[in-house]
Amino acid sequence: MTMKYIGKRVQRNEDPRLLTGQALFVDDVDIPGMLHASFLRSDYAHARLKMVDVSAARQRPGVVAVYTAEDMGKDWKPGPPLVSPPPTVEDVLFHSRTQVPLVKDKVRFAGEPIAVVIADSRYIAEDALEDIIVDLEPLEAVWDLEKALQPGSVLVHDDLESNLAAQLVQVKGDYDRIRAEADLIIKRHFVIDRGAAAAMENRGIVADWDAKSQRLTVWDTTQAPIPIRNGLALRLGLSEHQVRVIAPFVGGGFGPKIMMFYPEEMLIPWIAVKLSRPIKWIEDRRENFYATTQERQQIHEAEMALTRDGRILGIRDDFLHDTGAYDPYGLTIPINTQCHAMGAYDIANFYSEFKVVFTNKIIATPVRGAGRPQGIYIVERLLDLAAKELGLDPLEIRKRNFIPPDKFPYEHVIIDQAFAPLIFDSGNYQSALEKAATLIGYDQFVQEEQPRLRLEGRHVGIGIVSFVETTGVGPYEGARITVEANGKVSVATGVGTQGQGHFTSFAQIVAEQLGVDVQDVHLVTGDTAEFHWGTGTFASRGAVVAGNAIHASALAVRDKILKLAGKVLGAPEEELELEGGLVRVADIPHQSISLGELASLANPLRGAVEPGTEPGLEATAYFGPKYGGAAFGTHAMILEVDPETMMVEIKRYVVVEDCGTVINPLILEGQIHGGVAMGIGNAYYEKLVYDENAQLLNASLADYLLPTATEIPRIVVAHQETPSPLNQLGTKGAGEAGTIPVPALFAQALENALPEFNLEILETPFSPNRLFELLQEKEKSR
Amino acid sequence: MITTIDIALTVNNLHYKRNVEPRMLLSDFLRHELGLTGTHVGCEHGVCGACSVLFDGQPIRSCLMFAVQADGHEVLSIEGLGTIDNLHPLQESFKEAHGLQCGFCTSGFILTLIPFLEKNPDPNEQEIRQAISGNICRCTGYQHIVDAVKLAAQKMPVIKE
Amino acid sequence: MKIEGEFLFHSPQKAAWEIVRDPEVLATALPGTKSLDKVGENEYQGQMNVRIGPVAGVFSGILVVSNEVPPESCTLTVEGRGSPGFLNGAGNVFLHDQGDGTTLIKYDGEVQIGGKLASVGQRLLDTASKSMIRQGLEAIDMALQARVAAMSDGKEIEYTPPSESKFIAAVAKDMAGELFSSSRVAWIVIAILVFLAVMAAIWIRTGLGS
Amino acid sequence: MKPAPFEYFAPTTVDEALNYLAEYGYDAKVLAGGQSLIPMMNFRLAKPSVIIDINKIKELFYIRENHEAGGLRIGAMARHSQLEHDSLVADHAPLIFDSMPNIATVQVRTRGTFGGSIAHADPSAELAAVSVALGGSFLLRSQRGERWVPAHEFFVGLFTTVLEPDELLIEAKFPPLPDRTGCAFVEVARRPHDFALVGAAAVVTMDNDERCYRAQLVFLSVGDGPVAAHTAVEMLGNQRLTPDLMRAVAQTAAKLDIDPGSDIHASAEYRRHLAGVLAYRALEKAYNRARGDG
Repeated sequence: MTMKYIGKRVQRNEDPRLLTGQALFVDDVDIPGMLHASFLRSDYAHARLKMVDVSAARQRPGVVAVYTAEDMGKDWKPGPPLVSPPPTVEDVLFHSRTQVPLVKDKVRFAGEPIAVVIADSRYIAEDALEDIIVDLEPLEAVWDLEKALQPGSVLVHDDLESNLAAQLVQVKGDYDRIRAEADLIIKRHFVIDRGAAAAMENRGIVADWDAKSQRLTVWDTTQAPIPIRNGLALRLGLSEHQVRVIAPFVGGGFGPKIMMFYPEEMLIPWIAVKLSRPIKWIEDRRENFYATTQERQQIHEAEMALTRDGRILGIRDDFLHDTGAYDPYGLTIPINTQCHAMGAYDIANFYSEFKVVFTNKIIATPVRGAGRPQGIYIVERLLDLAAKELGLDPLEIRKRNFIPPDKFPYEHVIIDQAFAPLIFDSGNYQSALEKAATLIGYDQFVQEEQPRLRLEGRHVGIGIVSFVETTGVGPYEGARITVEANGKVSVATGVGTQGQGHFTSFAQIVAEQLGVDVQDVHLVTGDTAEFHWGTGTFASRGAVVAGNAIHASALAVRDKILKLAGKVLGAPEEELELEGGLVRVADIPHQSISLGELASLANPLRGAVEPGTEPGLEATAYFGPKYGGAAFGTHAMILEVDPETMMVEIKRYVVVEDCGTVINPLILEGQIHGGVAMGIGNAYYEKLVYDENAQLLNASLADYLLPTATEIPRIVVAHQETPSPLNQLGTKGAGEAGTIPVPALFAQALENALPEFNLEILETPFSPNRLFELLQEKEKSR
Repeated sequence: MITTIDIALTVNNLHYKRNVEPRMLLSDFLRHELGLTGTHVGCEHGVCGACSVLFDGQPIRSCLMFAVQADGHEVLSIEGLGTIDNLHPLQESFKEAHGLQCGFCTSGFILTLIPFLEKNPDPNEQEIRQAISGNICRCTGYQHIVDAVKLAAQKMPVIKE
Repeated sequence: MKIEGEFLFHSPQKAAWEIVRDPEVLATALPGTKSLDKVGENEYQGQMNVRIGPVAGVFSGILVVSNEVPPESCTLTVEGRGSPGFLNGAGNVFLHDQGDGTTLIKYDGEVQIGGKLASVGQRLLDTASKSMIRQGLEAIDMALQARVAAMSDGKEIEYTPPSESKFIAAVAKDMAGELFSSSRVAWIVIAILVFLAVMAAIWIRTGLGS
Repeated sequence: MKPAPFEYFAPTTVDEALNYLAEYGYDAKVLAGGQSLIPMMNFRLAKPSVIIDINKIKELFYIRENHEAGGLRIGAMARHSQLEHDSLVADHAPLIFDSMPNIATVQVRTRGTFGGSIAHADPSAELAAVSVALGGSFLLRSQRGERWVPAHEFFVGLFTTVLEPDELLIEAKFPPLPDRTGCAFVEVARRPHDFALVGAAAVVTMDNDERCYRAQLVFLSVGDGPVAAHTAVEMLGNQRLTPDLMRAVAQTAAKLDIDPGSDIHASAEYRRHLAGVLAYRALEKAYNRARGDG
């Protein structure tokens, strides 16, 4: 079927507002009488709170209130768990310990809030923080994942026997048996470190309690406004209809903005009700490093068993996952890691066991990629090392192991993050790899360019890596579509948007069915007053789950339009077509009626609506996927390293992406570019450095290095479309894909650039300093 | 007792007189005193570039200036460029090339690029990347921003004529 | 952060011991010290003004002396706090009589630094702490020499510590100089010095121009 | 991240500024470009009780030829954005010109000033190292009088200079470069606008016999201020600059002349290694330029 709007490079509806400074972000909310909050946060990562004295702060002119845990009385409660452990797995061990609004007895990570000041301005609130006297008795910090699990380790949660937060084994086939038969075992220790999502907009929340109407309005930089509303209502003892949560324009999410409840998210509305005053809290950049969740730290002991011709027999992966001080997000990240540690390959035997560890670090919750980059790193690195060992080309070893196109849907036996069986719905991995190899000029580079440049003394290397990404998980999303009397179409959905272009891609889906201009589809998202069923934007699910809900709802509206128009125009429905905002009889162009007129007819002021029908051209529909679709692709890069300075420059970058049906290639490419840029950060620039006291040592953008335009190369993106059989649109998610394979790719290319050193890169993020150290070790061992 | 100072300045061609505390950052002044919330604050230590505005025609970080220092000077913020119905060609190019996603960093990029394009009407890719290296974007990977600048460079002379 | 090193005091072991062991005496030698009070048998509490370039603040600290083996060694534990962060340290100090009227002081210890200082001041921390420790020790050595001279004359001790500004300048000057082997004295010195050091480290890239 | 309160003065003449400095001394901070000071204030690491803003002192904004002695004079408030586009700077102090693109970002260069950078004395400051390498000197003035201080004596340590609390940096002057002189500035940073992991500035003057008549090699980011490689540079005296000699000089500089610290971006060992690499690159480039090849 040819499509008119879907698949087109449509410019975005939301841009004019954003481009002129007219889009509302949370910090732009200004309400008369609004007060400002600032938090006193612990400098220590682990300490007993002995005393807080806020009396001087309360005396400061301009300070309206100061709260500590004690002041909250019985309203002080730890936050609810966001995701529970999988009920479908036997023997899962899981200790749920969730974040607290303000520290009561013990500080568990540096940055945990101890007190909050409410004042006339943020300036004064910060002044008052300096008036607060806190007596903290420092405790030894739990920092090292391996040491944390040793008997006798200091405990993050004193009521537990150890720092083990959770443990889960997933098995496919019989790895031990196959291991004994293997020709080659590649076994390595991998260390993956933490990074920050670092959205350009920090978090923020404004809460306004209208005592007269008994309604609470909250503007929140959340990726999940509906669950926030429901949770706030529950916590504050209000009906859900008394609470309205608006996620207006949000300046980037990347995962952490779905954590809930952050202490501030609970406290600010609570205080607004207490004081009957609007309260604003805007996280500053330093706080963002301490108060917003992070991800990625894992330590893997992984091995791959192969035949001598490079066929993978099985993988075993034992790993530790750092959840930080609390584990509100359940097992999502480590399960994702498990689900991606077999990559795009047909692997019959798999054993994966993880232990989740409590440490005195900031809570870990998904950051773009959410455990997937770690899994892909493991499998792709093991494969590279095996290829070297077997003298195989990296392309060849991958081709020998891909899941072939005729094996889909491919069942993995283990479960995914949504606790559903891990099934890859559709794919054509080899063609993506070949396309990427062609685009980057793999053969020519290896055969001609690289040898020539090496003769000139230049160190250039190439890498090529395949990946899969499970996307678009449930539970469900919904949407309501209404054709208005002016002929325009309004769409309400709950997911919220942080730059993914939903205002446009969703409009395209509607336009496709209703034959209206994309610009005439007005989308409201992220406002619980408009639509209040659903979860949020995460796990690369917006376009899949909300997209298909919108599609279903558009089909239902289309149906209503056709029925009514058929009557009005006196023509059979199948002869009607929707185009240009009109319904017309095919081949008789003048016999038509506009959607606006039809909408008026569907909502008459007089007369009677037929029994069993609904007024208006409106429909609400929901979509919940059985399981998520598996997007996939191949990335390739060429880089050059200066082995004197250790500086690396990426020269060429190619992405072949397959996320099923493409709704808007322009937006998709943007998602991929951004993902790759973040992946390059993960690979080479962005590492959160903690010391042995669990102190974060680079909590500023001066020391936490976000790539800028000079570090990111031009990225060539090619699309391949293998539609998902799981939904009508055939879409799979794409939001995280760009990020996932980059660290593995970077490692491969860098090793390839320095053949004389026979480097093995088994860690990420990497850095020039680490390259220097590794090269020094090589020199010494020579 | 907090002392305040009278200042008079021009923002987006409008004259303002205000009385401010010396410590108020120019970024906060624009956003919260003048209600020009199109200037965004991303780091307040001069790295991210989101708060960039033009100060006497040159790009600056508005988080690294006090409002009192703007006394007698001229500021251009994003609100002073194009309007929703009449975008500046550079804004138009950002839209066409999909040079923005969440849009939070965008005004900083656009304002930084205005004087750059005036000085460099036909920039190459490397020059563009250099020019925007003081602005961080977490969404786009910069490529579509670079494309937007190239597009704008083609458009702007036409507009000037 | 590990700190270790050595430094030569131009005084006999006993005099060196006295100053190391007696924080009150020590306080007189260190510029910026606002107060130092004995609060227990081996416990002292003090406040110090610290300033490096634009960074300035008041820090308060507790010093505990233990494992004393006069006049040879002791263990010093320090806990310091100020608005930009905190510092905890524990270390051992050894005084070796060189037999020529000088005393070699050796120190080793572990310092934990946290808060703002640690989180945004990494760039120059190492550099700064080296410099500060050395300068602190030099200040003490000067005080020691003054004490020794005064005592041998049977006079009152007349020693004025360098002014805060001189000290800071001196501290800063150190670095590029000859290879040094700093030394270690009382932990309060080290502790507070490192504190300073870290403050100094604070820096944020934006460029220049103050 | 909002600054603590302070008292604010914006003098319009140097004399007025000196009055304030005399009155407030240590309690005051001079606000030049503010691109280092204000972030520190936003973090509340710096909380000066008085700010003396010298941005309204018109007499400090200039870049001039030094008509009496030759060379260049730069007013304390000359902004980076002026320096990077000024042909006088390019002609008379090409080393300054070369180093400019390495300094921060375009927005920071709009505000940042020559004098501010010098007085702030960050060990990673390009202009500090370059000033030492060029044999520049600084004019300091207070109500007590004024004095010229050579750059190599001006920087005494981390964020610390010989400036007394009542003194203001007024001007920098740079002597003319002799014929057959080449300059080069190189640095390595994670991102181009970041603080350098290490940087090196070299100035080489050749005599008519193709031997080195005079040379300077100054590092940044390897100590608590700009660090001149005295020991290494002595090896160049009256020598022909062969690649082997330059390599040996670079290695000596890295080994003996510096004592770099470690931080989260680079260990002391890596910095030392980089210093050796960059010293060679700077010398080679400067030498080639001195011979008119570069």
